[in-house]
Amino acid sequence: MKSNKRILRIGLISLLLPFAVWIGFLVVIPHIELLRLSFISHRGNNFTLANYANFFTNALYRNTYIRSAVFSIIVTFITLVISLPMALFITKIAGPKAQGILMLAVILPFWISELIQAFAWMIMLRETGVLSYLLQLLGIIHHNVEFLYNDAAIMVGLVYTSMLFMVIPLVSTLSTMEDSIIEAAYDLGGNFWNTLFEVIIPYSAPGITTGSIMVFMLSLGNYISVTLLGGKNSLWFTEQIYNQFILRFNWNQGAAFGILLLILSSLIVWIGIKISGQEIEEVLR
Amino acid sequence: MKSNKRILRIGLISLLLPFAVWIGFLVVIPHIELLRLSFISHRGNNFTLANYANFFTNALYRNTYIRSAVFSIIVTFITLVISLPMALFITKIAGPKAQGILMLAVILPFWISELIQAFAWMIMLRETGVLSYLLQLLGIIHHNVEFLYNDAAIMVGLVYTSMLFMVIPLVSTLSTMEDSIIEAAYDLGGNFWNTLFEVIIPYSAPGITTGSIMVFMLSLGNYISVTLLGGKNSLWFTEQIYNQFILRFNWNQGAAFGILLLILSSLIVWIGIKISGQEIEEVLR
Amino acid sequence: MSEIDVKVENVTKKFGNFTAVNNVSFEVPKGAFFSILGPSGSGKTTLLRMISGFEYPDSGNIYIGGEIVNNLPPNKRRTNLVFQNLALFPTMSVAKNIAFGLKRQHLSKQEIKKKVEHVLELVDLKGLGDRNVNKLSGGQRQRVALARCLVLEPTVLLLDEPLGALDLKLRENMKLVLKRLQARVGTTFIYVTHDQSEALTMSNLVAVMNKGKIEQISPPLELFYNPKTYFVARFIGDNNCWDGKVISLQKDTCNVKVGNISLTAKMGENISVGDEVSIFVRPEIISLKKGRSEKGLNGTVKEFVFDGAYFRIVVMAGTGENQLEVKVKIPQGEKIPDINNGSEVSLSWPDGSAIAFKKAGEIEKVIEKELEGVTA
Amino acid sequence: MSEIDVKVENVTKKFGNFTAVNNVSFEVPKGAFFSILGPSGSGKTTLLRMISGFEYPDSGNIYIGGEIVNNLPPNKRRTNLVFQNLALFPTMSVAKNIAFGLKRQHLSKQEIKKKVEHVLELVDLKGLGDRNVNKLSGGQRQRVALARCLVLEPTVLLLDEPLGALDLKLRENMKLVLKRLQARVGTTFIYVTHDQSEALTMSNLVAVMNKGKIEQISPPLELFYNPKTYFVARFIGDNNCWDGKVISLQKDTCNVKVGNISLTAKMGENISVGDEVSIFVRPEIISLKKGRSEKGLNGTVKEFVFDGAYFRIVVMAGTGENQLEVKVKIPQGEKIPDINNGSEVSLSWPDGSAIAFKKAGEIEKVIEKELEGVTA
Repeated sequence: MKSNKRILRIGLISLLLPFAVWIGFLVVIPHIELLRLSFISHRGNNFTLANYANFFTNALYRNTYIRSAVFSIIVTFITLVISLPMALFITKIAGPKAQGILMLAVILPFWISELIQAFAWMIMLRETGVLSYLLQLLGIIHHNVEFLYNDAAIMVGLVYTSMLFMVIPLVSTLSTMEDSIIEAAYDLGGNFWNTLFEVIIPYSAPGITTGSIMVFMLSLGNYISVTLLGGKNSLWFTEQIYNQFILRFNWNQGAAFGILLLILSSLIVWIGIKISGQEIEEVLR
Repeated sequence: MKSNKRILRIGLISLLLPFAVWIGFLVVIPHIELLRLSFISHRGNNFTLANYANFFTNALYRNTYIRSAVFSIIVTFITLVISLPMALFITKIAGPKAQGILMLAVILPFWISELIQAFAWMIMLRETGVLSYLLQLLGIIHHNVEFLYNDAAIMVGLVYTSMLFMVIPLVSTLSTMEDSIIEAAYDLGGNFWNTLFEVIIPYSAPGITTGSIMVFMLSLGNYISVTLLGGKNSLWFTEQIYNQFILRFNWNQGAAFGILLLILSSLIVWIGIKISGQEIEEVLR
Repeated sequence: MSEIDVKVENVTKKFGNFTAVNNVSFEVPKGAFFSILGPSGSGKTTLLRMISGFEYPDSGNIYIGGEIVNNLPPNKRRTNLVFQNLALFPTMSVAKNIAFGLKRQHLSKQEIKKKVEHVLELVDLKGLGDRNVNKLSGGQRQRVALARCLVLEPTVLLLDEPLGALDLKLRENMKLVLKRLQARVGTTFIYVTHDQSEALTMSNLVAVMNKGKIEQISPPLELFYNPKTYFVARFIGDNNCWDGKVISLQKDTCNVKVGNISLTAKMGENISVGDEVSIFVRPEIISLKKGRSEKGLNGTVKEFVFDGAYFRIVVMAGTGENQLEVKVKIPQGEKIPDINNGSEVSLSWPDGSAIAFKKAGEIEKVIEKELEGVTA
Repeated sequence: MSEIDVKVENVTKKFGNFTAVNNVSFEVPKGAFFSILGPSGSGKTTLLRMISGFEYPDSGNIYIGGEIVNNLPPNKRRTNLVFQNLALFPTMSVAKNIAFGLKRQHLSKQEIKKKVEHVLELVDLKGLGDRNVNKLSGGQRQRVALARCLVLEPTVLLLDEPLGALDLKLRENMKLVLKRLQARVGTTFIYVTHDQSEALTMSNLVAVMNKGKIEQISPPLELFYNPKTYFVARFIGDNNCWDGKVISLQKDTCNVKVGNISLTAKMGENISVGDEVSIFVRPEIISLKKGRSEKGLNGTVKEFVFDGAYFRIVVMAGTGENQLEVKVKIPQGEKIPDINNGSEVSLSWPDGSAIAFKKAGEIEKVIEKELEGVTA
């Protein structure tokens, strides 16, 4: 019985209508155009499947595609394993003050432009950087070592930039969990691990799914951190798309790659949701 | 009386300790190093203020800096004006089904990599693109017009990519508002505008603040959408930072610019919070 | 009390296939404290929302102060509603909450201030005008919600279970506050509740609602002693209800075979020999004596509980398989015979205090559901 | 009932500067239904949490089944707690909720299944094992929470206001369910509540708590008729409380000047001439007659309310400025004299049913706060 409708309707419709049109225009048309372009040959204006065929015949493209997906899944998993205890700590243990500080630490990467973050990481990991210096001080390595431009650097950067998007859904799910549920598990004879795996993780399932989708999407679609930390040969699929659009001016090929990336991410998210046994509607909430 | 502490403490500390160290290491050290580097001259290793002096003596840097801030504020405001009615519609009028679809429309830009979005926009706005074509069909313009590479294109792109971050905090604030509060305003004689300005907007203040901070930060720190849609002369401050790091290999100058951007964003957010009369702690929740 | 403030005439409201309010008519006299009492889902809230203007009737008319208001929106009606959850504006002070409605009437600042001060005094909140409403206690918040409506001097004040969120002790207190306030300001109150004690304590008139229809409109005591329908007899108070078959009829009374016991009861409606009926006897009216007697109903004590106000005693009367469960309530101040679980007792009640209605199985289910807390 | 299941010995617990539980001692006999009754903030929940192991006492000892358990964590104690909000595991079915504790005891799957089936039958939920707990009604959820604890066969079952979240009718019903269940299984129950009707209905023994201390431990009826302290007299039931000054003493009784009326009352504690005392008389025990009489207390009816169980009558007795407000409750079954607001009536009560305690102003505040719902 949403009788708000009547109250708000007249005012809202007058405000919403132009925006609704605009949003439809913004969301739908550019992507239809992207799809159309992907079926047109680069030179000439005729219909072709060549842009997609190129992908399947070129091993570099295929491998980059798979590599990006696998790495993004790994990044998502690492982020989850780090974020769950953090979220648990923030919601169930920390006092209000510690809560604020911890949330601040989580939000900080967001405060700072991804670009600057990536540069800060580069400063840290380069051959003459802090990490190399510290490890030499500790005697673990004996000359300057380049920690930049490898897969580990990419992963660290991705986990760091996307952690916020895992912690926030987890915090918001876990903060709806009454403390007494954990106490009840304890009272009925459970220990930490029982409680974690049988009570807390099932309860946070919606937060885990939402967070995982966001982190996966952000990682797969990342360009800045990946190219800056991974170097020119980071072999990330977004880099291939960028190259087609900007370096080769082959927008049609780029559009096809864009559509392929979209299919990949949708497919993996769909599988993830199926495995976790949740409804898409629940995840959207 | 957080007696959860006792239950979860032992297990959590064993999990959290390495991560806590790691997070401290990740968050603090790279940015201290960024700060240190900004006070060191590019050639030679001595302390200098030259990197900052360069900023104040060069009008291009100064203007870009101010321009980025002003544009980001405008983008934030536009995003707010669009997002508030949307959030209101989603939380107070739409049925569960429409709610899902609307949230999906809002989340869609997030689903698709920012890079691909930007390319889709380029396809749309370029001289031979859809917009130019449509306007010619309607007889508004009479030859191909380039809509790309101008300030409006940057703004549209930024509003589009960051809307999600305004809508979500607004939806989460407004969904805690009981419907009967709107009904009460109506019952006591209020109309749509009274209710909006005296009841709904004050209620959504925390969401507005959170959303505005996020959108402002994202806009000011954006690189991909700005450079792709605005072209090489988009005059965004992140572009200057990128140029210093990547094109000129002057990391020290880049670090100084990074610190300046950080100061700018912190300052404006701080002013914004003061004006809205909220506590930083509230915003973090 | 002869002037009519609210008149509801053959009003029906459907939601899809569900008929929430089914052809309801009644009148509320000026200055009355009128309660609508019913289980959840009986349509009482929908009825109230139609009077306040949040829902419009599908058919029938609603008059307020003599004028038809069927499709008038709430902000144009001279009614105000106190919401179940109060719906105070959480970002405003007490005074601003109260002034919100006055501002819509384009009064001067001084006038608004004067009226706010006056109503704050009326509800005993003098000096709390600048307090934020979230800083108030439950009872104070309640009174702000009342003040916010009363300051607009509505023709009718509507209240939608406003005490539902309060805890027991505070609720007892607020009942008296509300009743006294209504007596003082003289505004007509329409009060919706599922709690009979609220309705009975405060009202001049109670309308009992069930499944979208009004079953009976009476002063509180009459609902107790002269229920007009099976539902009212079953719903009001924790009544004894025994099912049996009519054997013979007298002028106003009938003889009913319940198990292997024969009882005499007043007829609550038209009844024929052979009908399946239920007999109702109030537990408060039954007297209990230790030991057997020839005149009364003999039985054994099964349960004996003291709840602070009453001794609640359950007696199994009769013999064999068809024993009758009789609830007896003896008020705390009276002398209790020296009995225990298993004691033999004899029960009796005044002539004419047992009443019979035809059995209605479906109503039983409504009440069972209520007890199971399905809606909670 | 002579064996002791729980013994609390000089237990104190502080939170910072606030002493939540102050040197409390008591014993709970095996198989008892023991209630701890007190206003919010009286320390009753802290006491319960110390018995269950969620808080550890600062000093003193807690024995369960004869052993000291002061610092034993909850998962090692043979106590189980039914939480106020039930705290069912929302992602599990009914059967899995119940099996959670059993799994921790490393029983075989068959054994677990058998025990779950058995306890489901005990709490009347047979066949609902596979239902998700969110799909249950309020009363059913309540019973799952009980079953989950009972299946572990604890030495003591602890209950922390488990009926607080239910609505009125369901609560009445659950009180009886709980009492019957306890009688059947024979487990010792310790029940914490601020609702006296719950405590009085169900318990064998009630401990009244105030400000971290236990004021009185008695069977329910004794709390009513033999309160040992000012607080108990004031807190239990809606008692009349009149302040006055002691003029003279007899053996067990004292004469007290209340306004310009002189009353005789039993002494509840040591009292001297000149002390400021309060006299308590239960509203239920006062008889009311129409018209004036020489022996009784004469007055005028100020308020006359029927609440479904009682007629609540407020009488202003005496004359002039120092009028006495007397609350009278006449149960619904009795004959009501034909009175109205303004009628002259005379009041009387049996000798020895008035009791005097020294005045304690601070306690007054505790109870006022309770009525204002500050904690709600």
